[in-house]
Amino acid sequence: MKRTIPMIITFIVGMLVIISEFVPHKPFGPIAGTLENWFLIIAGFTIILGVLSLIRMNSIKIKSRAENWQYFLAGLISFGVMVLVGVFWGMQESSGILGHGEKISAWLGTPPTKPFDYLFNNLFIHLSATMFSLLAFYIASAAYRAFIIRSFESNLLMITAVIIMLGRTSLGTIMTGWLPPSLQFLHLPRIADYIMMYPNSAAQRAIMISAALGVIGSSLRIILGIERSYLGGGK
Amino acid sequence: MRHILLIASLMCLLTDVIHAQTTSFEVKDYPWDDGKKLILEWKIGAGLDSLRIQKADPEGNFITIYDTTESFGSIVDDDVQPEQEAEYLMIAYNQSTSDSVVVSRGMTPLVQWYNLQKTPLLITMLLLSGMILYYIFASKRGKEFFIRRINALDSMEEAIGRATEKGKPILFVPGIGDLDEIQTIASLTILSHLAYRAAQYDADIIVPVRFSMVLTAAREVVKEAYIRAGRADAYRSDRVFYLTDDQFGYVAGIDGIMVREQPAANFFLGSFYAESLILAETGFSTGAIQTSGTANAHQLPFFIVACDWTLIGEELFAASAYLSRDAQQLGSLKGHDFGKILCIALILVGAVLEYSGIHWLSNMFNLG
Amino acid sequence: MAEIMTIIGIWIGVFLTFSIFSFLYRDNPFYRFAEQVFVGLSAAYGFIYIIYNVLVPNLFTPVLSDFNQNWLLIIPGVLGVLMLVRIYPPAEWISRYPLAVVIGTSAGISLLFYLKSDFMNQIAATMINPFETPNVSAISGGLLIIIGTICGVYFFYFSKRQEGVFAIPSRIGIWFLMVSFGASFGYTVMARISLLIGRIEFLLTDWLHIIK
Amino acid sequence: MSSVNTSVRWERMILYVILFLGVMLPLIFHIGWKTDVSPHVQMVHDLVENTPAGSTVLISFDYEPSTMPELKPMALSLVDHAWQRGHKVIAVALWPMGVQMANDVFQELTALPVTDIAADQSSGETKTSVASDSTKVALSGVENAPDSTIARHTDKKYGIDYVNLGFKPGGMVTIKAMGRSIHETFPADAFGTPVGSLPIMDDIVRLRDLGYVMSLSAGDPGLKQWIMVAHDNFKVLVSGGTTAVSAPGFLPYINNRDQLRGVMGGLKGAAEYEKLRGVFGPASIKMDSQSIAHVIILIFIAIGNIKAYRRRKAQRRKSEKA
Repeated sequence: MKRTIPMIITFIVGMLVIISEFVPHKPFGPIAGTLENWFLIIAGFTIILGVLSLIRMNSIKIKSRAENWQYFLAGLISFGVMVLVGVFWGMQESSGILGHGEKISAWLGTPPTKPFDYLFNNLFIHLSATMFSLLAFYIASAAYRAFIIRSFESNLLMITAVIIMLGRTSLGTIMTGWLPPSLQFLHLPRIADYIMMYPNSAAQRAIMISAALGVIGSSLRIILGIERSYLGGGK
Repeated sequence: MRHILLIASLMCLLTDVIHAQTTSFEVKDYPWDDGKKLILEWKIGAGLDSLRIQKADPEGNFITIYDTTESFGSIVDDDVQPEQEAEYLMIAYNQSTSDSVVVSRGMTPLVQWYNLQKTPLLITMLLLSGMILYYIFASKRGKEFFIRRINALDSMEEAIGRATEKGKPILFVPGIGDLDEIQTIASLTILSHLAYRAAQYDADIIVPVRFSMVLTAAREVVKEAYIRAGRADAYRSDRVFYLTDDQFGYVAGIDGIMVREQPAANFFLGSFYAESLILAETGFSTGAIQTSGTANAHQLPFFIVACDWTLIGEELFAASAYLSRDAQQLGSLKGHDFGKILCIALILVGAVLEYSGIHWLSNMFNLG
Repeated sequence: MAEIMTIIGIWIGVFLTFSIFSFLYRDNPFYRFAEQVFVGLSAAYGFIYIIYNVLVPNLFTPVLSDFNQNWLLIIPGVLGVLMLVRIYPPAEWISRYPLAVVIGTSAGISLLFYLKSDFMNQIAATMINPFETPNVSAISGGLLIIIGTICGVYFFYFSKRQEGVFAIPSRIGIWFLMVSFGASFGYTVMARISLLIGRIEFLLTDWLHIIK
Repeated sequence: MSSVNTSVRWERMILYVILFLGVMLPLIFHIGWKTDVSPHVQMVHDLVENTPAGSTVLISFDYEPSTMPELKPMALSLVDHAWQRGHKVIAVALWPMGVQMANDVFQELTALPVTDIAADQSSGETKTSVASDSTKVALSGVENAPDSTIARHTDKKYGIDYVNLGFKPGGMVTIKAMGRSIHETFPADAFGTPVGSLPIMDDIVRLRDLGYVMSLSAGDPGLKQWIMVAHDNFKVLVSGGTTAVSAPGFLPYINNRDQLRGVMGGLKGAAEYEKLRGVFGPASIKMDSQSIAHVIILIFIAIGNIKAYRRRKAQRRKSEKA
């Protein structure tokens, strides 16, 4: 009951999707589309679980005065404020339970900005973009640390990376742009393009094909109920 | 004026009658399809040299969809709605004399029970699935399959051991994909194995997740692993928790966990994007043993550069079979290998055929 | 007032930008604060977003405005609610029903899509005749594609000990993979630097007004 | 592997500071290095160039603020080019924040504040738009500002020349639904106006009716899903731009199946597109910073190797002595 029925459901649903690919006739044809829409709605409800988990985690830490509990309080407050202004005045063009909040929006910016969008534009965007931009530093330090001449394979990785780095900016053009037409194939941007287009494509394709087999096999096992760890235990 | 018009139209009618005897226009249903195609066939009679086919749009205005001077032929209209009548006008005319014949036809495309065009897909699917199933059942019957060493996986146990020795937690990140991503499910299967080991060793395992549905599944997996290890009492649901749906918010949170909880072993397995290097570099700076794996090819270089062990592409899917040595999963893996041999053979045969100017095989596989 | 709020907004942005950057040096109170604010805000954003952009237009509006046409949507609605019974541990197992629907759908769709796009289409794209053009680089490239793809796929062949002759294609496959990884790495450097450019642009333009 | 020690940390800090300065300075003092155009960007350009005027095209904004530096210049170029060629542009988003990204681009190109896009709608419905007329007048006056390098299209009307249909979650699923009916998938635009009342949507029923689909994609769902569904299932021409990081992954799709009609990768791709159009735009300016940063990283790789070589030599000497 706890595990067998879900397995049967998975089987039926999975088979229906596959059958609908080949059987366009009603009732099969539209089934996949319907199920796809259902996925969105179920996933939409589930976010409540995540939110509850987040609130619970933070509350526990604050209540027990765990190390760094003040920061979790800040997190909880940020969450609460953003949810409240979103519920009250909505976001962008969606209205909240108190309407659009024209007054407060006009107060927050020109053009008028809803509180939710104000938080989004001035806090969220910067946090997100800065977090992402840390990668510029990390990629530099990773290259510095790891691109050391060692084995043949690691040298291949390093040399290709250097060629592409040169070839993909104005540098490559400057360094090899003077080459006579007969040696044009040594032009760095050209070498970079060649690597990207052929050996790189081949390897990417190999990874895609074999990973696709992995996905096909896993999907098949899931549909047939062989792979069921995600359902947990119990009968 | 009126007389001239009358005579002109009478003449038109007369020529119509003459030409119509030989001019024909038929609309047929495209056989074995999903009701999205119709076949239009025409023949232009004597004295006429051009043809225009018009089709009614939803408002009923006729719009030209085809122009030709060929005297007979057929086209496929693949722009029709299943079980909704499509109306056509064929206008056959003579460019110099402006004689014309107009024929109107309507047809409702039928939706059949089988889409013949998808046969290559069906055959490939049945062949692959059949082989995978064959090997699964062979394996179940006791046939043993060899599986070559995958170093990254051998090191996992060691990593857990190290974490236990140091009394530090293990961090498991199941990627940033939702449950509709098979990589995420493959990752959870590995988590099942790792959580089982962690439970046995009494090591603390932390699983922050990005999506609520993954949270649900991950909790099931970890809980079940603890029960299986006979340590149901040690399971703590608050160690499997949701951070946020946002990609970089999630990463910021995990970074915080890595620098504060100082896990001794990090596992980044699943679908990863730009965050791969942020996670791997931060993990490196805390000195943890890092095992990573993803099928997203463009993130692999960062894992390879910054982690101790990396599962490349399909190795991620092979991992659960490798770790559990479960007969059915090993059989399935053997089935994938059959797919690889099939793929290599097809590419070779296909390339040779292409070289010889024969294109049917590549066309058959081209579904795009 | 609006101008002041805009300026305050920029200063908050600058503060948070530097707080996150400070993590490069080491973990510190500023980063901890920014991190938790980030997690909180983004979770709230996702939550509010889903309500306004998924649940309202895809479920509530259609069901409430035209029940007869959309009554079927009650089913995913109920399944969604069943997902929530996890809050009450003894009934946790009920959530496996909606989970089963979700995973069954994903598995079916993934199987078909990967079979088509990443398996069959990629194989078809590799069935090429390298000698179609007289261009040396295209011929060598075409051959590399065929050899690289075959050896790369062979590298992932698990059920055979890759020794002796059998190790050769696998080895070549690794070379191709390594070249590809190097290429991705080199290529990515660009993208990452552009992100930093974007951040510095914000600091120089919106905050310091040094550049336009 | 032990925790990174102090000297290594200082080394890293120096690298970080130099990198920061190396990126910042060229933004203030332009250098003006030139770029080569790669065939893949040429393909994207040709697709837009050769699509007949009057076609309706779709641009999917599948990115968020974090990848704006790379993808926004592409979006600006694409919309600008499409409008110049007389295409009508439908914007959709597979990422929640893509809606704002699209508004942002339209706003910049039409010189209208975002909230006025809604007010500008020809549908004439009463809307609770929060825009005031004064801002509209003030901002529409900045057309052809002397410092701008991309044309201003103040004549473009919302609902006729362009529309922002907003975000739908679901990725592949959503695209599949659009293949059947865009009207059913997006019953209303991003501002809540029924799609049926927008003139631009009159001739457009489903993906097949579009001239081409472009995805500006920062990950999944994005360009890959558009290829898999819009091209593979519905045979629409698909092209687009991605972050530099994902671009190599898309090259296999540029094949004789025409799964993908060219791709712009990162800032370089955007700069190349600007070059093809003869524009010195935002991407071209940033390319200099980019090149300097690459030099810095290459120098550091060299230093790293010299250090490693010395260390190895020292170790060898030590073991010889021992």
